[in-house]
Amino acid sequence: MEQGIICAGFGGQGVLSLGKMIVYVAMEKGLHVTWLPSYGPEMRGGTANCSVVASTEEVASPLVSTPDCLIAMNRPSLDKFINDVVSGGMVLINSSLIDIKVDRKDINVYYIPANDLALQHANERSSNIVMYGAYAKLNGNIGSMDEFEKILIKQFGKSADKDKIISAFHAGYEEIKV
Amino acid sequence: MEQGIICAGFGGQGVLSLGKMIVYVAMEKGLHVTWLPSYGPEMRGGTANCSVVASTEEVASPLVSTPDCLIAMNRPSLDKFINDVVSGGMVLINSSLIDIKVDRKDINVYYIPANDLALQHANERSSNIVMYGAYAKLNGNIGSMDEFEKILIKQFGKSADKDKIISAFHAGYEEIKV
Amino acid sequence: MATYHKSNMLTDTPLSFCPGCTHGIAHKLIAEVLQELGQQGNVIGVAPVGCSVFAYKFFNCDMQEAAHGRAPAVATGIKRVHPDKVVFSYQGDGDLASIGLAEIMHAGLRGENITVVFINNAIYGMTGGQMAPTSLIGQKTTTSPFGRTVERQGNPIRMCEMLASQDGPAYLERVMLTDYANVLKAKRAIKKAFEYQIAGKGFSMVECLSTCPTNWHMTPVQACQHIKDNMTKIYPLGVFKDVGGAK
Amino acid sequence: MATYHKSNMLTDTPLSFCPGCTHGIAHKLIAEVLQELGQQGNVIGVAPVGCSVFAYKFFNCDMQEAAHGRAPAVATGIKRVHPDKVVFSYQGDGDLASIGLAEIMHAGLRGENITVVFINNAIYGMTGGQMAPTSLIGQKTTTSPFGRTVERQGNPIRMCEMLASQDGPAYLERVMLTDYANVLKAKRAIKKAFEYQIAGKGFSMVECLSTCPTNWHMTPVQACQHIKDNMTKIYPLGVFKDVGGAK
Amino acid sequence: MQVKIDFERCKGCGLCVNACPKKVLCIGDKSNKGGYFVARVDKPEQCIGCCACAYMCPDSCVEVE
Amino acid sequence: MQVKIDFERCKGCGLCVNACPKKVLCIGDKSNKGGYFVARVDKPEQCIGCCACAYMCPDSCVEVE
Amino acid sequence: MAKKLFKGNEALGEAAVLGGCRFFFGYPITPQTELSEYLSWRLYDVGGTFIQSESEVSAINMVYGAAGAGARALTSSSSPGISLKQEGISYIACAELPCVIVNMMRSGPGLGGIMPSQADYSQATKGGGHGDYRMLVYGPSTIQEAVDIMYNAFDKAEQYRIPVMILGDGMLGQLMEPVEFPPLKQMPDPSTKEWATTGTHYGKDRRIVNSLYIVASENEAVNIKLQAKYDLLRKNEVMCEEYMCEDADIIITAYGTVARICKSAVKALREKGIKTGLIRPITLFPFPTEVFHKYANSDKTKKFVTIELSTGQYNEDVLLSVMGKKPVEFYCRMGGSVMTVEEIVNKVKEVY
Amino acid sequence: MAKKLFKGNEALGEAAVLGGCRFFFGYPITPQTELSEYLSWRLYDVGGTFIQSESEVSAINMVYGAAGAGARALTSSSSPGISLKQEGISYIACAELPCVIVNMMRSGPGLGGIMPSQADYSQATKGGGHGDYRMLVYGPSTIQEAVDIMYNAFDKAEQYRIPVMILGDGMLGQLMEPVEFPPLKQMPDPSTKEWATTGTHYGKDRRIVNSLYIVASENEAVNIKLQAKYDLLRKNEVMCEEYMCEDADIIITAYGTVARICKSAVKALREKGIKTGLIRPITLFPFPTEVFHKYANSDKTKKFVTIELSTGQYNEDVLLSVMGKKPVEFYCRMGGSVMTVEEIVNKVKEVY
Ligand SMILES: Cc1ncc(C[n+]2csc(CCOP(=O)(O)OP(=O)(O)O)c2C)c(N)n1
Ligand SMILES: Cc1ncc(C[n+]2csc(CCOP(=O)(O)OP(=O)(O)O)c2C)c(N)n1
Ligand code: SF4
Ligand code: SF4
Ligand code: SF4
Ligand code: SF4
Repeated sequence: MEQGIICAGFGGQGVLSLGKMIVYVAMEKGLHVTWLPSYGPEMRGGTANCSVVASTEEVASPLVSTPDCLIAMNRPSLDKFINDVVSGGMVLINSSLIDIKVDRKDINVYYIPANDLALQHANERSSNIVMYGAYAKLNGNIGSMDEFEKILIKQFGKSADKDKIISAFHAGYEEIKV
Repeated sequence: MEQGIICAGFGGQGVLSLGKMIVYVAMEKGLHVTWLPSYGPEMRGGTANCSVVASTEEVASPLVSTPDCLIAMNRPSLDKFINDVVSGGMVLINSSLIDIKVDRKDINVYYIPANDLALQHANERSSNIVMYGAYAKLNGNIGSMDEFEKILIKQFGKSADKDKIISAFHAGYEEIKV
Repeated sequence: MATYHKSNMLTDTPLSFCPGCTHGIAHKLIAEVLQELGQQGNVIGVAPVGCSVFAYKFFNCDMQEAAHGRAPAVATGIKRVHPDKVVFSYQGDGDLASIGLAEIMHAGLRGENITVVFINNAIYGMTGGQMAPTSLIGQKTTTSPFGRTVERQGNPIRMCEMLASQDGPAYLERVMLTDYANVLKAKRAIKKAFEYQIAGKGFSMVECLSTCPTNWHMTPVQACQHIKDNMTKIYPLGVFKDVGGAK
Repeated sequence: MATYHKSNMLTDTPLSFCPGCTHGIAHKLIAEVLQELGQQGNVIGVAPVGCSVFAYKFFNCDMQEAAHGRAPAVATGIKRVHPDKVVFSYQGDGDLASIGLAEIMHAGLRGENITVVFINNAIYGMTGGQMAPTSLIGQKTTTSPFGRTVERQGNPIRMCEMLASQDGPAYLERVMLTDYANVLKAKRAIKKAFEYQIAGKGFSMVECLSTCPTNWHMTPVQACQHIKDNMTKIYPLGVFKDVGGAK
Repeated sequence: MQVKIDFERCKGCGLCVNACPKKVLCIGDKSNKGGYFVARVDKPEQCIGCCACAYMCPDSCVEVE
Repeated sequence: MQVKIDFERCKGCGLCVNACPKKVLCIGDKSNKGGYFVARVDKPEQCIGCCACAYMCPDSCVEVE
Repeated sequence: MAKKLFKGNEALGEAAVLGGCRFFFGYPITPQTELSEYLSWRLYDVGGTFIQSESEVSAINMVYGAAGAGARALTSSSSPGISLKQEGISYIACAELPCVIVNMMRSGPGLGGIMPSQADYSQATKGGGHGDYRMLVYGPSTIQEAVDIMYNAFDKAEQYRIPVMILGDGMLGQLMEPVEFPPLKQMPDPSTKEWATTGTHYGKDRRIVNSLYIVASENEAVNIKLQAKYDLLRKNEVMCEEYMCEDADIIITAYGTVARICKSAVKALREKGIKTGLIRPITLFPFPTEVFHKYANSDKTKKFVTIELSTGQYNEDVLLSVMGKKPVEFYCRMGGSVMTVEEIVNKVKEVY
Repeated sequence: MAKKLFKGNEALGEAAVLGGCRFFFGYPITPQTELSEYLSWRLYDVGGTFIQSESEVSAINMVYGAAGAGARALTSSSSPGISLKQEGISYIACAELPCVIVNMMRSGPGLGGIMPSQADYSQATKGGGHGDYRMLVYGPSTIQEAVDIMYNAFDKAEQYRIPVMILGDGMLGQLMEPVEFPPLKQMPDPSTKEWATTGTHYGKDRRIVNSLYIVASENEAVNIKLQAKYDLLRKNEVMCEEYMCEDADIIITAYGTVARICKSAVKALREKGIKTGLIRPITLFPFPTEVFHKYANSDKTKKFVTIELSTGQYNEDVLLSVMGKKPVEFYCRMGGSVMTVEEIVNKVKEVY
């Protein structure tokens, strides 16, 4: 099994830490992982993204050119990567900020109103957590809900907003009906 | 015809200009020439030397490793180069400062008391001119006495010591009995 | 009552700076001054390496992008070729006071007839918040994570003072881009600097205390206040050199 | 009545300087001071690139030969490894004030606890008499053949003044190596500089106005007089910074 | 007097808001393509045309006429 | 007092000669291996032991005892 | 020991500390700045020294001083900054000082971009500075490998008294992978460093760190000594991975992170029935010439395909090793663009 | 025109002026300082500008500025100083600015010595700086040739918008030979330089001199453009002397002043009945690969012998050109020592 993931969005949307949390879950599971950010003078706004690979074998190439899974937090990110997704792959879309529908029929697309759910359960900065929940639901082979939650608690255990964040995670998780 | 010459001595003895004057004579004669100084942080005393090549053909290598002619103005210079002189070559020795005799039998050695003659005819700084005169006498194939003198006049024509310098030249010239 | 329009010496390209970064103010002051002095079609600018590396996209004139710290050398090369053109360099504190210290000082000593706009924001913005030679004592940066101390990281560098210690510079002033009044003062200083160049008086530099809200971890408004409250203690405002009428 | 013997902090190797060059005086003053301070077996020196490039042959202690201008950086590397050892750099004006300007200034700003002996002879000796940043106005050199002018070659650089404009240096003095009385003064300055280092007070530098009879085309005695008559006008002697008892 | 703000250029930094002596401006609740909440002219009638906002805007988004 | 000059080390620069307040030294007429005319103690009896010559000698050739 | 997720730059910093580095001198530049940021606190933890120098030129000369004083000193930069260090590196090589230099290559020339590149290969392996010197150059392809190399780099540097360069690229610096760190190294006794100016010497024993040899014969002797050292490296220090080469018709060759992409391509090609292998030099100087000889002389190997992020700099060494015995095909990307597995697969299919 | 006796360094200065150079920025270093000393008065004579910059780093960046402003700008140095210019050269190459750089090589590494060397060959021809750039590199062997090359160097630099390097050595710089100077060149109209920031542009027409391409695809495009230019050079600019090669059993190859010594050796060897020839590249980049091909493929040629003042830097290009078709023998001296004619004769006899 090898899954290549791209998480992409605006600078402040937490896509890099979203990717990192997925990596941690996969690591706990004993999978081989890599995490590669798009780096650069992105301090000044613009888009950010990272490539994550989780695999049962050693990861040869950390570059994800044809993702099995795309998490798109804003419109430019969706446009940039949608055509690269492998046939049969999955796409998680932040429908709070992306108001179009994907017309590719060979992939599984999920629309998650991440900003809305985040505001509802925690705060505006938690939209990535909502997506993390949605990803968890769809990727039982990477880890169980508990395993995803464990990593979340590790990350935010000491935060005052801990409970809200967990609630945002569950909201994302529940949003996916499979 | 190709002649390789090394002029060598103390920093202040004018060996570089001696070599250069020989070059000018050869140039006037239509010969191909090169002049290569030993350069370096020699500002602070020490020895100086230059390699001169005069040839009827284009000069391939400007480096004189086995001189046809050595002009040695002091003892260290003589010691350094004497064994490199080609068999049948000539060596001009400033006997004012060099009190030994060369024991190689396959070369022609001339002893010229250059400092003494220079002091006698001009000044202490003209020992190189004396040697120039001696060289002129021995190298009619490079130029006649007049041709050598012409170059001298070009160089020192405006000097107050012009006549003395020419006299030193002649002293060197006459010193060689052939 | 007045009116305000974007200067025609700025292109329409959106600036690449973070929200509230006063690099943008410095850019527009230069543009306004050059416009007011009627220098359109008479200017060559030099961009540095730093957050203002894209300055060549923003100034509406001929531009050269220099290697990190070498803008004064590049500007010297340009000015010697076109002595009748206005030549300026725009540099950050890492660029000018760290890697490029020899270049700026020797341009000053040569009395090179150029204008330098020096953005002192006490940090390396472009590379993500490392210590600058101008960082304040106590300032936490990504390479002085416990706060700068004299013992560990040495003293903040004062460029106006350093240049003023030598013959060569014609005009040196330090200003801050923190509020309306001071921005107007800064503009006057920049204008004077260019006027000196046009009059052939030699090297002029305006040091602008400038914010880096992103790497200071402050809001733009807080950042301006920080300059007033803290930076000016180490970097006092004022004119450090002015040859006035003399050449 | 006194006695005089060659210092044991000098090797027996004959110095490589021209006759009458006061580089030699500077060398022996350093050696004498280190001997008097009992620092044999406690010193690391840094030689520059310039006529004193062979300093490593003459000082009777551990030595490193640095790249042109980088002696302060090399000395910094050394001092950080051996903070309890006396570390000094010896540099000419091309080395220190031209190519190595950023290095010396930043060593000063860091308050690097080293001692710098700076030989200002207003010329590039080693390479045969080119203009130095310290060359006087009017001075003819092989690269300012018509005499240095402010317009063409810019202004002489004043290093003590430049360093004194900043926080960091603990002790800065300018002396001249022209005569007995001034040589004794120079020795006191050099001694003080090393004492400050030993006391941990930070960066110290002694600028020595020094002769280059060869490239000034003067006799050694004339050259000393030239310093007194002309160089001191641009480079006044004196203490430019002294933190005294404070650290 | 009329104050205009370039909606797409504005980065919502608030320096104009802070600069205005008459509190004419505020940060609005609409974000532009860059994702920034853009400054808005809240009380145009109070504008005295001092141009403080325009001078302080680093991105040259404010025009005063 | 005795003033000694290292014959081979001396470069004949004359700084010692110039420094001596009592004109004890002069440049001699003998040259060493380096080709330099070496300084010479001309009037040893006049030496007052001030060491000015020794301090001024760049090549540390002068010993005073 | 449990593996930790680490960014390449930071992992290199940690490995340097564990390997005995106590001195860092450097100047920020993307994409390697995290290395210095990490060491800015980590070195204080272990009583070391971190200096953000005024420039890259200064940094390399501080390294010279510290290394000459007997310390384990590190500097790190990326392409333009490494260009500025060339004079200093040449000095260090000639003075035979041990140190470690990291270059996280970004795309050039000039200011260029900050994306991965391998276009400083010739500079690193053939002397970007003046004179006939070499560094011991490693081109790790995973963070674990980079850590292991860095951990031992100072030992190698001191063994041969040579500057060691770790040549990575932006991707290696920015990538995160789980990595296992070796234990903190016991330091060798510093008094065994017979080159070091420790300030304790006086008179005849005194030590000199130097690269000036004004007499040609002396300078030649130094060069002969250096060349002998480089021959020793060629004999003893070559490291190279051979991956599925035994039965391969086509051998891909690449180094660093690019070799990882090539490994994926080898797998993909073999799935398609094309017997492909990979030669991945780990040391770039000394170059694994013998490995290439072996396959160039083998009847099995039909062709080589060089893959790199520069326009043939690495390929020159491949060509010099294969020496016309087999065709060498070439594919590269430039300017920060990185090839995909598919591109490599297609290239191999095209020349198959 | 009568020939004048000129020192190599000064002749290069004069030829630069005659060839249109009006701006010099440089820093003294032996053995090339006479070049700048000469220009310090000569350029004033012709209304040009001479600046002794504060360092080599500054010099190359002044050249960048002046070249970008449309001028014919020159800088000159020797090995350590050239190392310091590497970043700047990479910038100039990427910004596609025309300029001329002289390197009078001295022996290294480090501070080394000041005697002749050829150990900056790789640095000059393969990019001592970062990134995939090249210069047009000439290796003249006589002063007359150096003059002729310098005279046209700015034309070439502007034609291709490329930095041109004249790679000499201490011997070439210090040597005096009679030389004939061409006439003062009529300058091309500066307004034809479409790259130049002359300060007269405003708005859409404005010109930008730049080497920053933050988007990888744009940076790759720049690199592709550069590579195309280098291919053009390979096609059009190769210069090479073939001396008595036609019937030669053994072909010596060398460049620069070393090739002169080799010429003497060829004559001496032929006198001894050993049919020897000489291939002497005049351009080092582009390298005269085709010339080597011709003889490598000829039945007549038995062997090549490379002679150089470095440890095989030049020989690498020879090997890459001969590509194993004939044996290539090698002889070098290092550290400022120069081989004699006899040494070369002996080497050839030994391998004959
Ligand atoms: C030779 C070189 N070294 C380092 C860098 C990396 N670098 C880019 S910008 C920068 C510092 C910028 O800081 P500053 O000059 O203060 O400008 P700011 O970004 O704060 O405006 C550095 C170190 C580089 N591009 N080139
Ligand atoms: C990088 C580099 N540039 C230039 C040189 C050549 N060089 C050697 S010494 C010197 C100048 C020396 O002048 P200064 O520092 O004033 O010392 P002095 O010789 O006058 O004592 C120069 C330019 C060099 N060795 N290395
Ligand atoms: S990082 Fe700082 S200096 Fe750079 S643009 Fe952002 S706020 Fe301005
Ligand atoms: S050249 Fe000048 S500075 Fe150098 S040793 Fe001679 S006199 Fe002294
Ligand atoms: S100052 Fe400019 S960018 Fe900032 S909020 Fe106001 S209009 Fe927008
Ligand atoms: S000062 Fe020294 S070197 Fe000079 S003449 Fe006197 S003894 Fe000789």
